[in-house]
Amino acid sequence: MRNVRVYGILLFIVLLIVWELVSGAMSELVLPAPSVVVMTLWEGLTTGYLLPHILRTLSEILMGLMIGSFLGFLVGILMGEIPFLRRLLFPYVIASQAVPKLALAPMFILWFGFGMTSKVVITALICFFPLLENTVTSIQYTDSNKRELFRVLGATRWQTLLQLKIPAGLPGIMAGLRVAVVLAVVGAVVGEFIGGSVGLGALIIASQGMMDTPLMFAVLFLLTGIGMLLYQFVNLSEKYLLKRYTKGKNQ
Amino acid sequence: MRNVRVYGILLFIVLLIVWELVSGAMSELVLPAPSVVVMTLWEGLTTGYLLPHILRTLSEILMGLMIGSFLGFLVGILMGEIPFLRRLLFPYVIASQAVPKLALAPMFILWFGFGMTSKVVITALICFFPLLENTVTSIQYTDSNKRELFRVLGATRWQTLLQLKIPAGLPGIMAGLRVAVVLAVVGAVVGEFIGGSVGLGALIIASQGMMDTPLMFAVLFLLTGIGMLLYQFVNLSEKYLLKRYTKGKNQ
Amino acid sequence: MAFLEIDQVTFGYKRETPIITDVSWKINKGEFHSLLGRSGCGKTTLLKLASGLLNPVEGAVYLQKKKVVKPSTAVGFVFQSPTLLEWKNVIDNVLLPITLQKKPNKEEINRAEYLLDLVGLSSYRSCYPEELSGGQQSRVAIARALIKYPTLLFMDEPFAALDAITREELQDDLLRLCQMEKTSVLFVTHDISEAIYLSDQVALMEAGKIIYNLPVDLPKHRTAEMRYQHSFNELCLNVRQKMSGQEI
Amino acid sequence: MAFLEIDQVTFGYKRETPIITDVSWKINKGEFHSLLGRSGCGKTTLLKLASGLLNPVEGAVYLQKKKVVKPSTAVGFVFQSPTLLEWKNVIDNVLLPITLQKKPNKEEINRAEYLLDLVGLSSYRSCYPEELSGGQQSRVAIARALIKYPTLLFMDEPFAALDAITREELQDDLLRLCQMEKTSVLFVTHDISEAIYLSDQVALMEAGKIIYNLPVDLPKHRTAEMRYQHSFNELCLNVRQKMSGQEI
Amino acid sequence: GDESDQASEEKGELERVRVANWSQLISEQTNLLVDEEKGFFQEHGLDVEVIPGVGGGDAIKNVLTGKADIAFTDPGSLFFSLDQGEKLKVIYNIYPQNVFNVVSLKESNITTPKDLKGKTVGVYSLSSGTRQNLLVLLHQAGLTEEDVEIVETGLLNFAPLMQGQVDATAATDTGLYTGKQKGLGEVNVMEVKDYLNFPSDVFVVTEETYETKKELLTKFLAGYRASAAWMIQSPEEAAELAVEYAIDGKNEEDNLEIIKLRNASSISESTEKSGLGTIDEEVLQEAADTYKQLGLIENALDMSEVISNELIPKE
Ligand SMILES: Nc1ncnc2c1ncn2[C@@H]1O[C@H](COP(=O)(O)OP(=O)(O)OP(=O)(O)O)[C@@H](O)[C@H]1O
Ligand SMILES: Nc1ncnc2c1ncn2[C@@H]1O[C@H](COP(=O)(O)OP(=O)(O)OP(=O)(O)O)[C@@H](O)[C@H]1O
Ligand SMILES: Cc1ncc(C[n+]2csc(CCO)c2C)c(N)n1
Ligand SMILES: [Mg+2]
Ligand SMILES: [Mg+2]
Repeated sequence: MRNVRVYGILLFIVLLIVWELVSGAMSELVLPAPSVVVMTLWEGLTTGYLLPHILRTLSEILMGLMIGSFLGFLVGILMGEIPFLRRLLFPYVIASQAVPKLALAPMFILWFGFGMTSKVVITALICFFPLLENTVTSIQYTDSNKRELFRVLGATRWQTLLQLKIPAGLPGIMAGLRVAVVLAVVGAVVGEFIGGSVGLGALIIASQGMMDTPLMFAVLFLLTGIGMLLYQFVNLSEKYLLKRYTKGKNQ
Repeated sequence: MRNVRVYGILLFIVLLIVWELVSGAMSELVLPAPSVVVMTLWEGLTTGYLLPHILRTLSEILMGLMIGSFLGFLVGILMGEIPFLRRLLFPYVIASQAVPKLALAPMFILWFGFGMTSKVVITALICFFPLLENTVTSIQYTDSNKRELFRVLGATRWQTLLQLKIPAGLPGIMAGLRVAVVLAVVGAVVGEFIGGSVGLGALIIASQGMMDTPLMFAVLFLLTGIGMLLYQFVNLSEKYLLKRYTKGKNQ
Repeated sequence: MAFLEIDQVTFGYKRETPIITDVSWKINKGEFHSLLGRSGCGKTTLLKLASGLLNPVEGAVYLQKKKVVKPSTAVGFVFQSPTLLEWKNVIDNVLLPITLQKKPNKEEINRAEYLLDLVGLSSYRSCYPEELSGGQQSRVAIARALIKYPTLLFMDEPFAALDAITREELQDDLLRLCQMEKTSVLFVTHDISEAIYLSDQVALMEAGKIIYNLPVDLPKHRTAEMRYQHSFNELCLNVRQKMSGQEI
Repeated sequence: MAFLEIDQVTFGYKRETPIITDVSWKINKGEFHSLLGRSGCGKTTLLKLASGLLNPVEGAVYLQKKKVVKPSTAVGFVFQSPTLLEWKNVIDNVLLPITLQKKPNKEEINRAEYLLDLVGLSSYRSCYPEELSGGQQSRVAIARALIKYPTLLFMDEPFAALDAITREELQDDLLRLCQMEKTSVLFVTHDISEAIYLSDQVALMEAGKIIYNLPVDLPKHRTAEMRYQHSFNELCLNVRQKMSGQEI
Repeated sequence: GDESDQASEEKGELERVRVANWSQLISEQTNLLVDEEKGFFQEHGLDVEVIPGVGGGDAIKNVLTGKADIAFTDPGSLFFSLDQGEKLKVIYNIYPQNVFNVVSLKESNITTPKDLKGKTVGVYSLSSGTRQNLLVLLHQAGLTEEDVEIVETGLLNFAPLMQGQVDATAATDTGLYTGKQKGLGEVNVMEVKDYLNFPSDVFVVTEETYETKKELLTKFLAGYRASAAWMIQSPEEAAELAVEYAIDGKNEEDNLEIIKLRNASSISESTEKSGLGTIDEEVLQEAADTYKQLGLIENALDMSEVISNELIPKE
């Protein structure tokens, strides 16, 4: 495993060098050199210029993620448990996902105002689906012997759900959460593309308007960092939660 | 189950009526009445105005979906099987997902031209992740007894993968595909946002420019329809593929 | 009416082929009945019907005069496979029937520990199921079925994975417990002498029907020596011959 | 050197507590050996070590003079639980060891059908595992282990879920097959008479050690009558007493 | 792209010119889109391909990466690129008139830029011309960005105005026309051109293209000027063609009105004097200086180095 880190860093350095070389032959407007981007990033961080934007986007991500994945989990359970609801609601779920949020942005602004709410709503909407789908699937494929056991124990639907279906489906549900967490980053940024003057998304738009590509890339770096942090956080909490599920997992 | 259909249609009608009433009190610019939207849609379909856009977007979706989900599945398998690759590549996977595609428009055009290719690439990129994540997870949690069986049978890694891990992980993988299929719709549209003159995404931008909200909503209706069709298609093929997995599924 | 009454029950997983045809059976309070029969003859299916896990196509099952439509919580069930929850350790698996409803209290935890001790797994209380041997897993499942002082026990080959000695110990323990708590038992086994040793009555199944019914009139208090007595062996042979289709 | 040689093997799932300590054992070509022992004493673990599924911490296992580090394809294994693939029907489950490598040919399909017939499941060839009874599932697993004419068989309580009659039939079939194909077998069971009936040699395990080794010098060709002979019962009693710790 | 390759094969001898547009192919640019029908460029041996984009910055980037030869872009994007050290040339003045405005409802009584103080003003996006021109307008009235609250409203920028979520919104003349069609009532309009009338769009090329492909550019400009003249001459015909060629050309009447507006912004005093496309160095310099004062760009730009009227064919 130490090897991985070494190779990882090596690969990263090689990629940076290739990028540096490629960008040398190109206008900074199109593809800035990584050195320039890192300097811009560093400057933005040390002068505190980026801080309010980061904080804003981060809080939108976290709030949207919390609301969206909670609702996705909840509706996933409802739809997984009640086939009636599944068939009834599924067209609306698909509609909420297949419609590009960017197109609805003006509506969102009208409904939820220019503030954080509309961004949080967009983020939540985007996180919602992977968790929903994975929850529905995961709680449906439970070992039939175990389900029989719970029936024999006279477990109510609620008890079976809580003590069997959810624990047994946890790996799948966590996979959904990992997808959601990364989509949340995009969600918040897309939300900020319209109707925002604070936040990393607004900064991307502003930097595009001023054709300040290095700044834009610095923001993209930041977003990747945020995505990675959140993903790793889910991974760690999964390791903790799923300690006992390693039974089926590769050694 | 017949009941569901009845209630579904009832709910739909109620929603339409509510929408019709709400929109009556609002400018068409903000929220067009569903009747207006449907008429616009009907007109667009019968005059053939929408057809080339639909075809274009549909082919982008299908191509992107095929490439993206195939790659997601493939890389998912590689990353699921080889922890080294997982740890090595995961930062780049996150980066490819956390960065909003819209911000990279000039890059995409630079690398893939302004034709269909860049849209297909964006669609593929977006489909990629849910499938990857679900595949990685699904092929890792295989029943340890079955894995032992395969070891005893002298199965190679490849055989175990093909005949055990993938079949056993199919429900999870299909859940990923269902998410991917719906995201593909958004992906293609977002791809068309970045400089396209054909396709439903381009039409959304144009309709916004014309402030033709009914047209925009007609397009959104179409997108929902496409999303629903694709989702149902995956569902049906899952029913066929997973006939034998119903063991664990609710009766 | 008897404590548990199976009344002309017919059942098939698919409509066309009945697995159980027109089976009737009665178990009185505190009685121990065994079900013998060749593999695939429908023992497990009958047990599931009797417990309400499956519902008969024709006929009905009555528990204390009430028609059984779903499993009752006063019933303990040991499945043919142990079916433990791999995310709970041994003691938590034993306590599962209680934790389903509420936090177990001191007394219930004591009971769980007592039962674990009975099945010889005290030292494994914090192990997880995958760290247990096959026989150990089935013993945990037995302890789990006993935790709530069931008035009726369904046991599907509970001792199949156990060695002769552990098996005999557990047979005696089970008999003692059931007599103490007046538990009625319907017990599936492939071991004829086990059936005779444990039961007040032995039923022999074949192809979905009960073809033979043997009341065992040995002294209620069973002892190890009985196993080697002539009357005991006589009964075993009797069943054995019925099973292989020979007339006595 | 013997066909299979277990040489001073020590193993523990966690480093601290060894489950198998310093076990040595030899099986010659075509010999049938049984392993008896109380539940949890390490029989399954020893079988997994012998087959290469687990690797010993100390010592080594040799198969035909070659050190075993991973399972060989010439070996058949029947696990303690049937472990069938629920997405394949019965015949495909039996054919799995072959379909892993290639499309089965006519001859191999015939073999599968022959084995299914042997275990009495011909009419279930297109059923899926969940439609089988417990005993039927273990019989499918037995057929699967035999499909590739293994030169060495590891069987972990293969007949535990079977009724007395099916069991005896299968015992005879297994003996016949093994003698025909000169298969060596290491067989775990809890049924002492089964061990004696089948084996050339019986090993008794206790707490990770082999504490007793009994060569069975009955005529090579076993018949049903032998089970009731004095010498047979003598051997059974011998093992039984060793197991319960009594000196003879 | 493959499609364009195929297209050029069909047309045989024609020389290909790629124009990077700031938008999709919209009805106000009909003259650029109807070459199949009218042959303005074919006449000069050119096969013009218009590449859609999202904003003037995109157009310039496409030129810088060699994806296109000529950028159809706004002066703001030009200034930003020059500010970053890019070597560019302005070769044609597409719309000498500033088409931007600030619109408010009659009842808000906003008639001069000063009235905007403390108000909420919608812009189309932070990267759009509406914002930059709003800043220019405020600057002329001695106000800064701090004096108003700028919010992004997206493409449907008149909706929040009608709903009262903003007091005023920055738009363009065509946007205002469309808005009025969609039920925008009585409004006050402040036109930016009354304060600083710098061009709305220009053709920009890289210095390299300028040096190496002079002849091609000249031919292109000749073709474009002819097409613009045609659209001024026969707006009705253009409006009809737009139905087929422009993505937003659904309604012929609207097309006509929009084309008329663009026709009006294509001419100015200098174009009357020296022909369509003539670039007025002074206003562009003034605009660049304003951008510097607004802090939008860092460096002082010298427009005389950038502007070239040379390639515009003499009348
Ligand atoms: N995966 C494991 N991790 C830790 N301990 C284990 C594991 N598997 C088995 N053990 C322990 O090793 C000991 C021997 O187990 P093994 O399965 O070999 O017993 P066995 O002789 O086959 O018993 P049985 O007859 O009940 O199947 C047991 O005490 C068990 O608790
Ligand atoms: N879920 C099912 N679907 C269809 N058929 C089934 C199902 N379960 C069992 N069967 C069939 O019903 C018959 C009786 O099965 P059952 O499990 O009751 O047998 P059993 O007497 O318990 O056998 P064993 O001793 O092997 O456990 C078998 O022939 C089996 O194939
Ligand atoms: C007639 C006309 N109307 C609008 C624009 C759009 N626009 C003006 S400035 C700017 C910001 C840079 O992208 C944009 C998008 C234009 N160019 N020409
Ligand atoms: Mg059974
Ligand atoms: Mg074992």
